[in-house]
Amino acid sequence: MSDFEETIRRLQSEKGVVGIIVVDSAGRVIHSTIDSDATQSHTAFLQQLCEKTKTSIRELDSSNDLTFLRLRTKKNEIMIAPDKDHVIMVIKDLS
Amino acid sequence: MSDFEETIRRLQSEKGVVGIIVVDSAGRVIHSTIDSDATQSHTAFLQQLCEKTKTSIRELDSSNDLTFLRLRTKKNEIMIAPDKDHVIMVIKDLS
Amino acid sequence: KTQTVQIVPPLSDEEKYRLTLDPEFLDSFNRSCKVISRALNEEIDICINYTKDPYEKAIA
Amino acid sequence: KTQTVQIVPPLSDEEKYRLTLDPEFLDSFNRSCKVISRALNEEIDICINYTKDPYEKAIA
Repeated sequence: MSDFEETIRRLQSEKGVVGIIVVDSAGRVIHSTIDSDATQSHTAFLQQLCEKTKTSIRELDSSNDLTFLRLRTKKNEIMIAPDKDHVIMVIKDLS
Repeated sequence: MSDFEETIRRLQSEKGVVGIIVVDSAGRVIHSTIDSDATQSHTAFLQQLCEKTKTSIRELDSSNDLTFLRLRTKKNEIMIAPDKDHVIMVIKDLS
Repeated sequence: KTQTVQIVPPLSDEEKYRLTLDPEFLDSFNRSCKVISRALNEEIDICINYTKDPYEKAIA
Repeated sequence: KTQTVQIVPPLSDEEKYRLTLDPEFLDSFNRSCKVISRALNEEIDICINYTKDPYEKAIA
């Protein structure tokens, strides 16, 4: 198992984690622990959200940058860690 | 001082809080602790973000709903609590 | 850069005042503030020390 | 409902594999995972008990 797979596996074993998606800066999936359709629908929405948020943060202050994004919903929590080359999205179930 | 003003004042005294904006569901400012221009620029961006996120969450699952949104940047953290009639945005400085 | 702006007349001072006295508004407002207060009082900073430049915090 | 879709060819299995072996990628990837890990391990749930319906959590 590669270092990458080991890290994914460790993250996946954290309490409540139901999905991990890693995309590159073009929105292409590098890795996903959920099925293709779910990956597609989540990626489309989260990628857009992330880009829009990043842009707006820089518009408000050109020296500032987005480092983390957390969406809390009734059923789950979605954590988005954007980096220069990739974005990691983790979905944690709250039940 | 009204209950509302008391709550705002208490929130404002929390460590790091540099701004509190309360808008109604139409995006109109109910209260803001920062100047008019800053309120305008922050409201425009955060209101849009909030709406887009809410819509996308419901598209992914019509029985789910957004309850909290946290943006972490290099310089600050923006917390957005959407409710059915209003949205509260709190900006906390990280320095 | 084009941006769609919806022109909504701002709330009058009286409208704002009346709203902040509304029990139903205050109810959900206070509930949201409790959540925010908890988030503000979190002890652990999840992002600390995880920047490429260890002095980035000081510079920012 | 219209939606702008950017057609980007997906990464090939080989491209994905090579990327996950890249030290620079792994470096920032691990850094992001540490932040996420901390967030996942937070003890305090800031939203708990603050819903209108006390049984909403069970229903959801």
